Amino acid sequence: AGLTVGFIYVGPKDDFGYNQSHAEGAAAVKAMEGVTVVEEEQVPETVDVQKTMESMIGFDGATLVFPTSFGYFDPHILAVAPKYPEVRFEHCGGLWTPDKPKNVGSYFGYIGMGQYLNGIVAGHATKSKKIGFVAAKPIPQVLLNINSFLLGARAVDPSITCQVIFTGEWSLAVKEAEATNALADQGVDVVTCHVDGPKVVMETGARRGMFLCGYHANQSALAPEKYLTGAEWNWAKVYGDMVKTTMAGGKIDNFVRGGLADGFIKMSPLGPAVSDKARAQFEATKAEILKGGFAAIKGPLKDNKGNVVATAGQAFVETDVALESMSYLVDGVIGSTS
Amino acid sequence: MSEDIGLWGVPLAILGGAIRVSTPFIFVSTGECLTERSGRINLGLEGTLVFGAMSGYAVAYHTGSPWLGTLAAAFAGLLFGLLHGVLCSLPRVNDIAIGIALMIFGTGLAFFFGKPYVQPVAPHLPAIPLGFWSPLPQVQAALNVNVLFLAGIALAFATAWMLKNTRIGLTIRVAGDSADAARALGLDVNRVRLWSTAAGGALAGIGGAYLSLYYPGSWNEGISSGQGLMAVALVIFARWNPVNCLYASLLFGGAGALGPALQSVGITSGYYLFYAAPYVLTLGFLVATSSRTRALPSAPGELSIIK
Amino acid sequence: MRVPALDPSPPQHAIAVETLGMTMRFGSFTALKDVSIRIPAGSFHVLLGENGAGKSTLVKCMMGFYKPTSGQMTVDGREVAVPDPRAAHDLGLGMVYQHFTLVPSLTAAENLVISRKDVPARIDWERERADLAAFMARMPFSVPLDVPVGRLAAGEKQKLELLKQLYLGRRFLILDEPTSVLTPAEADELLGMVRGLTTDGTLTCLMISHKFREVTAFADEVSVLRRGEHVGGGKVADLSTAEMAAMMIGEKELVRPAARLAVNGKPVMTVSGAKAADRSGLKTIEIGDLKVKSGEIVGLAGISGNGQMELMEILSGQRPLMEGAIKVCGLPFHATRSEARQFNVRYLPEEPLRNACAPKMSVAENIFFRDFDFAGGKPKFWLNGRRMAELAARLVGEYKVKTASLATPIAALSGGNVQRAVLSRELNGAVDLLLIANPCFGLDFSAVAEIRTRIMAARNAGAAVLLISEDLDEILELSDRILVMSEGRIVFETPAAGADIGEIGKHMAGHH
Amino acid sequence: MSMQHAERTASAAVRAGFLSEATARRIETAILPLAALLAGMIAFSIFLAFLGKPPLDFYLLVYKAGFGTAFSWTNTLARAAPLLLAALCVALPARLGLVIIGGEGAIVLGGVAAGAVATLMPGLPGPAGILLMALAGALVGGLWIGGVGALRHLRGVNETIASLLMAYVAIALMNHLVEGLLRDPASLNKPSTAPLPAAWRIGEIPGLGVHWGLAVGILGCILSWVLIERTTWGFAARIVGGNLRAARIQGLPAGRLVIGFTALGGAFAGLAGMFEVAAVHGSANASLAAGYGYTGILIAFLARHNGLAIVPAAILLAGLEASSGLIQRRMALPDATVLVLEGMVFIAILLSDTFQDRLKFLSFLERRQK
Ligand SMILES: Nc1ncnc2c1ncn2[C@@H]1O[C@H](COP(=O)(O)OP(=O)(O)OP(=O)(O)O)[C@@H](O)[C@H]1O
Ligand SMILES: Nc1ncnc2c1ncn2[C@@H]1O[C@H](COP(=O)(O)OP(=O)(O)OP(=O)(O)O)[C@@H](O)[C@H]1O
Ligand SMILES: [Mg+2]
Ligand SMILES: [Mg+2]
Repeated sequence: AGLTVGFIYVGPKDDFGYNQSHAEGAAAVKAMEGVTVVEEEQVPETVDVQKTMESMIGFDGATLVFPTSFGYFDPHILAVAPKYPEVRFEHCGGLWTPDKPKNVGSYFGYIGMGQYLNGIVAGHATKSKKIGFVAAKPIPQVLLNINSFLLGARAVDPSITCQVIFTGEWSLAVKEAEATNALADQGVDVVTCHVDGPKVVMETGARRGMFLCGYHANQSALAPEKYLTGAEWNWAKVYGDMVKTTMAGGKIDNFVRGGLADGFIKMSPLGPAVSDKARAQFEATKAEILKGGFAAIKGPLKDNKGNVVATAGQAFVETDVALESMSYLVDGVIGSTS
Repeated sequence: MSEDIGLWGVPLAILGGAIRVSTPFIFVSTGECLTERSGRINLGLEGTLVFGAMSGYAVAYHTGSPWLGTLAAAFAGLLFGLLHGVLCSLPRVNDIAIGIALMIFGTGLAFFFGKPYVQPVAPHLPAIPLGFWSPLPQVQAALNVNVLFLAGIALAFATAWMLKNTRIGLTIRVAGDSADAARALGLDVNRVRLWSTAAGGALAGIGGAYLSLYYPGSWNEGISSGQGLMAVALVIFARWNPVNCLYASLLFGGAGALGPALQSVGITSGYYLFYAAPYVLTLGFLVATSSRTRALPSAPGELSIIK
Repeated sequence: MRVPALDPSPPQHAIAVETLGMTMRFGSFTALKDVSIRIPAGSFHVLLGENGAGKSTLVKCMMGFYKPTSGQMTVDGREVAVPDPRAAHDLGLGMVYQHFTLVPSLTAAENLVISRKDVPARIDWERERADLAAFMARMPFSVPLDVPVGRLAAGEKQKLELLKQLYLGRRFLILDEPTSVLTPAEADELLGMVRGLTTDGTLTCLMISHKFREVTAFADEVSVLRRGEHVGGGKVADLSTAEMAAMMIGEKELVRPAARLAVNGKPVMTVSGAKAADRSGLKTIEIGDLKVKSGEIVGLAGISGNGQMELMEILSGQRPLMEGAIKVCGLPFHATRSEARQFNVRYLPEEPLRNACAPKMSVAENIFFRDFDFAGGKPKFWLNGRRMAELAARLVGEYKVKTASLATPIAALSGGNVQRAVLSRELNGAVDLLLIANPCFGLDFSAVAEIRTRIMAARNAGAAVLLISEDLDEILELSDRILVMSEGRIVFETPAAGADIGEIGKHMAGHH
Repeated sequence: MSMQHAERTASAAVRAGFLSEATARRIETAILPLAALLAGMIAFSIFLAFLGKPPLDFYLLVYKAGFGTAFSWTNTLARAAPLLLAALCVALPARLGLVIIGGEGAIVLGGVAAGAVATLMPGLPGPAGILLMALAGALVGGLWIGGVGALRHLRGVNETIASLLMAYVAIALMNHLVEGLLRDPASLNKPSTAPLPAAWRIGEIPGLGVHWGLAVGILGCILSWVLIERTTWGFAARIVGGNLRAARIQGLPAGRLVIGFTALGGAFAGLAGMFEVAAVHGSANASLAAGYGYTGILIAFLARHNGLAIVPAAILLAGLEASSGLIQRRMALPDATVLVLEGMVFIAILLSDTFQDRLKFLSFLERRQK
């Protein structure tokens, strides 16, 4: 018997970013024997997504659904899942807790580690000792990325600072370009981002002569000379595993997390601009992360308002769930969370 | 070696933003100015702009020439303008509502046909490095000026000159100020408006091409954040004067750069409110200069929106 | 050498025009039936007829706006085809419309240049200006060239219209009620100029007019149309006004204004020390003292644009007062709906379709405007459709409003019938104060007579009436007392009986 | 005697004419939009056929996913619920001659107001909380759009442009509040106001699977129709919309009517936002800006600003949007397909205005009357 899997995206599935990374995962699933994939893009986080899930279940017979946007979880998946106990809902980024429906699972990857590695390469590349981050909204996932990026760079040179600019929206081309330009004007010479589609930031940054660290997917094609590396999702592996488990009659864990070692995330191949020194430190750190138990956030560490976030000896390893509710920017990041 | 320019970054960013962000506003508002001076309003330019961005990008990608792309965008805009013009020339058809419909239609078509062009990279329009004299990379970047920006400035002045000193210009003003008078002169008012709307559409198409082919320089469904609609508001703001449209566009572009620039120098809280600054500014200006008893000064007499 | 401003191809002298068997049908309706009229070169010819008689249709056929169903036209004896207005212009035919066709935001110079057929793609203003100056020097009168036309006075605009035709080289001019917006003096000046141009052989003129005074003073000949047919005409010298009127109306009986009964009343409305901004916002309207008594018609004369319309707006509560007060029956009055109801104040503004009706709403609904929210002495919340239909049916019958049905949009009615419908609404029930502006503008004889009768009847029933009108004849016919308004002030007052028209005209024209 | 008799028969005839013509007009106003709808669909069929997609399959899918099954109806009606109220925000002011396109702002702020109430006084019992949220949503929405009306009336500011600008400002304000002052610290990756107490959540209409916002929306449409067509206030508003000058001369309080009706429209939109919060999201967050305000414009014009016609128009459009997903999945058409269809239908509807009063059967009826 075949398995029908539904994928739901919040934006266009070829955005060079978040949605594309998931769509690539879906494409890998599609290639599997006995699996039918149904997809829907541009589904807003309203009653629309509830009805889309139900429609995929009712009309297409989907029994495994991946609503991939964070905003789908509460209340939408939580509202629909109890009505369809035989269907499995797998949500990206949410925090499943045992009080949530049993047929719901949440998965995510420790992509902060990827940004930490980005930071290391950036720390070697920067001459101005200023690196930059174009971010959508000050939410924990984004804050963790920003902090990891800076801390990676500071592992190279503790005097480096990171300038962050929030655009306020997940996808807003002109504002992302303006933000990148504003960073360049301040002397920032390496930039990364956390918005849905990094294409604009990458292209604008390249035009301003900045080095680039990618996010979500591999953007090296946009500016091969300037692209250092990037933190990419590897949903093909994650989804492939989940579909395999389901087809074999097994049960996916309700709470799934994974990092570099688990193949949840990967790094873009290092670009031509990466120095040998940088390459060495990048590889060394990566090896350490692959061993597991790595902590980017470790004491003594203050946030950029002077509050202690980690005392000496305290370390938040990548798997620490506390990181998923981060609310601060660490010392050295210029920007504020509100 | 880049230098730290600190707070100077803010005015510089505003200048740079004015140059970078204003171009679509200049084209759309100058075009809309022409349309409104002929007595018709086209709220559908948002759709035209988006379609122009898509078609320009697609053609530039396929032909490898951003100029052909720009031309294609202008042509697509022309077609949308003609469609608006034809629809509105029918009796009892409301131009504001048709504009809203065409906004939906144009955006829909652009998204429909634009799917395959989100990924590919099309060649960009070239820029002229007018900041070569400065040692500061920031100044160089701010003054890295696109040809279309210069063309936009020329366009605004040329349009103003045309409205005063040419037969076509006077004809447009006659049609916009008094349809009866125009008919008495033997002018076909509908035809004048049709071509004025078409011209406005073509310019809006170029504005769209600037978005996708220069800044931010890629095609995706979020490429326009309402520039087409705002440009229509700017025309009222600019009192139907093309040169004022230019200034208003520069102001609006500069105000749009304020938010990111302030964040970049560490003024970070309340950025949503900074982002809303251009809208508040425009609204405030409208409120301050409107009057309950007078029509807006220098408004074309035939314009439905001010009647 | 450059072509001078005057196009050389049309003739430089007055031309003769003749229509032969001109017929025009709109569907099954015949607007013009076999009309033949001859207008010799250099003559001043007037076309008379009731509203809807076909006058405009005839001249539109001549100018090529309509293609006549049958019939020919000759110019200077040669048969010509006039498929469109351009062809008429090429023959030297021109037309001045009842409403201005100048573009308000353009200057006089721009208006003249753009009206020319051969405007170059790029306009060389220096040269044009020199040409215009030369042209003006040849004309018997001039207007300022660099002011937007919107700021010119009505008389100057009409002069500019005339200048425009001459500038364009027209030698046969059709004037469609050209004086309706002018003072008698301005009208005389303008028509005098036209007359001068016809007698010296520069121009032939065909004028549409409803004013016998102008016909007798300036015209050589008249032609009269009735229901699309040419029913007579001849030399003005041979015809009396009574004969002309008889030709126009046929055997229809005219409603004569009701006799003026002596009613001696107490003041109903007083305006004292009132001050308000005018439309431009630059000048003020100041009404020191204005009283209207019951059983009295106060006629307020004045040239349009001297503050009469602002006064009407003040009285109807649409223009705020800066100083002073309006009192009705001794109590302060702000023209709210409840006050208007309490004191039985009614309004009949000019151009009722534009000012007193909702054009797309039905006749019944429009007639219901005054009563919809109040019945039996109580305000109503629910709309009563039956009450509306009954009221409308009664008033449409009483006032003989011609309408296809009560559900017809009022915009589909003819001007006179809109006027009747509004009048029926405003005169229904008790009326203590009636404020009227230009009630008969553009209406024909019988409609005018009937409306004036109704106004007089209201007065005789004890209403206080303020009649603001640009038509001096109307004021003289109806008023008990005449006021003249000029530059925002009331500058003259005289009892109607024995009023001196010259004196009134002088004050209207601002000589006081 | 005979005169009176003649008059009476005359008025009776006129009244008979009134009835038949009124009926004819009513038939026309019903038939025209339907014909236009059909024309728009045919134009879209040609578009599809041109792209090599079978139009029939498309409409069958629209039927199936929008109206074909019980679930389809639930889907459609759930989407229609906010649209009904959003459309009223356009339709009511339109009857006074105002084109308001910024209803989105009122929806968003109405939702924020509801969320704020829940944040500020979560201790209240359920019914009181719901009532308070509804009041707050309606009040804020009403003030927002009423403000547009006031600007129009007091300052002569064009309402179309002003409402548009204010919608941008409203969304910025919402984001600012939801991510700042009103943010629930526990709302991690989706900045939101505090979750509503369970008792404050608005449930579903039994047996329908759609929240009570639908019923309130339909009720709002009916009440709006009654208000406009059957009350003296509505009549006064129609006079203002028909001709402001005439309304002023009649001493009608044009300003109060303009501000009142725009505020009422805004209040409906604010309620739509409140239902989104109380029945769908459970808190106020950025998802409130979902574009319902803009779809509402389309619906209002489709319904010719007639409250009763808004109900079928909203259901039609909601059905179309409900089918968008299945069309994406089954026909490999992009999500924008429905947008193109909406654009075409909208244009066709507006175009039909030009045929008003020109339908042949109208004059035929009239002639038969005589
Ligand atoms: N385009 C038209 N279609 C149908 N009927 C028309 C048209 N133009 C004029 N008519 C009718 O023809 C008749 C003659 O109209 P015309 O305008 O020539 O009258 P007129 O003598 O100029 O009246 P007025 O003094 O009011 O200007 C009128 O009954 C009018 O209703
Ligand atoms: N918008 C319209 N729709 C339909 N019919 C119209 C419209 N406007 C005018 N008509 C018709 O055209 C004819 C001419 O109108 P017009 O106002 O010129 O009448 P008129 O001959 O001047 O009559 P009156 O003396 O009553 O003013 C009338 O019969 C009128 O019913
Ligand atoms: Mg006429
Ligand atoms: Mg008439």
